[in-house]
Amino acid sequence: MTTAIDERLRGAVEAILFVVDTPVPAVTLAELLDVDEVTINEQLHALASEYEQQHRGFTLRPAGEGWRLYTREEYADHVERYVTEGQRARLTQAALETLAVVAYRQPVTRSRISAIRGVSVDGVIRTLLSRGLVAEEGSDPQTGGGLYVTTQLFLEKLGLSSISELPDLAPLLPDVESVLSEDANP
Amino acid sequence: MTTAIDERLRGAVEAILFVVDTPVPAVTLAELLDVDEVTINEQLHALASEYEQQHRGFTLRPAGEGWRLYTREEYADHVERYVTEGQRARLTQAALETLAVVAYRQPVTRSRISAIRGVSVDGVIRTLLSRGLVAEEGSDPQTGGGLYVTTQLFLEKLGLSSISELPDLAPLLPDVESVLSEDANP
Amino acid sequence: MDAGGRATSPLAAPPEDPTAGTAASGDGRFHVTLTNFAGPFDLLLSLISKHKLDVTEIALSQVTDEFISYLEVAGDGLDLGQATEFLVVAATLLDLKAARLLPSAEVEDEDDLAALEARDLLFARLLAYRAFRQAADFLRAHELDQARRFAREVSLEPRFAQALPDVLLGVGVAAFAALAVQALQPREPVEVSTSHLHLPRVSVREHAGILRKRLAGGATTTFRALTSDCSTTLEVVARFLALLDLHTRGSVSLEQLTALGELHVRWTAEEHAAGTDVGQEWDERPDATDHGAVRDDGVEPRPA
Repeated sequence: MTTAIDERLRGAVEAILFVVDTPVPAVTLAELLDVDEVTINEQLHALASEYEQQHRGFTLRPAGEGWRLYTREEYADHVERYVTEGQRARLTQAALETLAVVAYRQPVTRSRISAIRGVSVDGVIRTLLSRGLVAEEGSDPQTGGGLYVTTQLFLEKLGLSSISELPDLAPLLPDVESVLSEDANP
Repeated sequence: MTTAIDERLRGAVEAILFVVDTPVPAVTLAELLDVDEVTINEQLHALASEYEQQHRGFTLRPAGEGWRLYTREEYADHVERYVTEGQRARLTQAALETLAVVAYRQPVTRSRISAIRGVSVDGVIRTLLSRGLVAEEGSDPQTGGGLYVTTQLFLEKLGLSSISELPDLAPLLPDVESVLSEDANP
Repeated sequence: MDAGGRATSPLAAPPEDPTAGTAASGDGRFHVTLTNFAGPFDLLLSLISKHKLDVTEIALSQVTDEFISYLEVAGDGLDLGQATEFLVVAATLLDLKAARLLPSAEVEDEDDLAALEARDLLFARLLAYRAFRQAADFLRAHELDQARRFAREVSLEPRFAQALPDVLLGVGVAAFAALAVQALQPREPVEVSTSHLHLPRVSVREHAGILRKRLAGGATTTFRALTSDCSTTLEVVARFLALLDLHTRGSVSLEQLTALGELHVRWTAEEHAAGTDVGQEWDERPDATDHGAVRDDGVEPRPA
């Protein structure tokens, strides 16, 4: 590749790749950054070989229909050690509460959970997904947002055989339903 | 820092920072990679300035008690499209002012915050708790009231690495402290 | 509202043209221009607190005049926060000034001393409050800064996700249900409640109509009688404003024999002379009805 790396363009491509965990098609980047696809492809290849030369901790590879950043193979052992040793086996309070919302309101969208919890739940949902306690199942016909449900593993962890065995909350949550549904339609 | 960047160590540090979604303390990296903390700190600083020099799309910053990778500010407009909604709910002025009182007076009781703010802060404290920006830690030996402190997340959200980075309040508060502390023990 | 008035103090100087140097300077904040001080209101407060400026030497009436003309310039762009802050600060300053101007002999009274201390304390609180507001500005700036940086937050690559240790919930079914109750409990809004501001809307025009009906016969009556059916103070006020309006139009004559005595009202106009727009200027503009700050339908839908 003889193309000089355009620093600003390179930075923008890098920043976008950095926050997504699905492959990003070159054409998407081209549209977003308002340059032609050929230029973007040059940038992507240049970036990939730059990471090789600098022997960075991550690599840029084509994946599926786009490009995605991965940890470099040779550091996988360290990462794995971090993941197995460093991560907490126990769920945080925030994760547990979010799990409780999913359990009692399933199937439920992320934005609905967020509204109930009063905070962004992206990170927590990601944890619950990666821990296999919740799963995405279908999408909300109105908003198109993914719907989350609890999994078999969740039931096992609580020692239940079905969701219907969860204690009834109605007596403990007087009139909450009406308030919450109002809340959903501001 | 005169230390040459150790390529393998640098790569490993980079790879670990790359997969985690919380700030990583230097000591954790040191243990995991079996090197001393001084070396790790040198690597982290070297890495951070390398990203600056190369003007990469991401930066390495101290956040709370650890280090974390972020996208570079100047690419925020491009990145924003990829980051899911709900992430950036602004804090209200009341919440920020209450947060300021907790930050500067921690550990502090709710009634003390209330006295300084001149209004009841129950609702605001509840919000700050649910957002994980403040936490209850112990209780006041005299009144038995819960004591509030700011959290790691608070530091992260504000891009601070320690409470000591808050500006000095003294020039804004001439001679007030003595009066107020008398007030606190009527 | 100037409680000073000592001839030797600079506050005796004639007020400057209220429009000159007043009000919004470049930053849109309220600035004051006095004979012995010019600058932001905040600074004035700081100087007084550091004893660099004697509160008794501040012409509060001038500060107030300036604020009023500042409000006029600001018009609809008025920042409610600033207005509120001004009121609180001005009231405290006035209180403080009144206390400082007390002849010293009277201060020997223990109670007066206590009162003085209480005022100083109030002032100290005010400063503390202001200091934390400024600290909040710092937090806001950093929050905004940090909002331009996005932390890397992506799911684990599958190979690492599989390596995760088995997760522990750490709670039983009952504790889990308790958590659900906690999580699903409706949250109260954080905003300062304005429910105490929800006064019923009262129309001066409507009350002018009522007055016209009762008075048009030509009989003489009293204000007391005219308001005997009012159930709230606000209605009495509206009726009084309507009466004043009718008076300026020459529709009624008002007579009060002694100060604070009975107010006698007599209809003096031709039977149909009074226009229909009496009281209109007191009421909201018709097109502003939906945006009025005072509403009786509850701005915030919140549980009592």
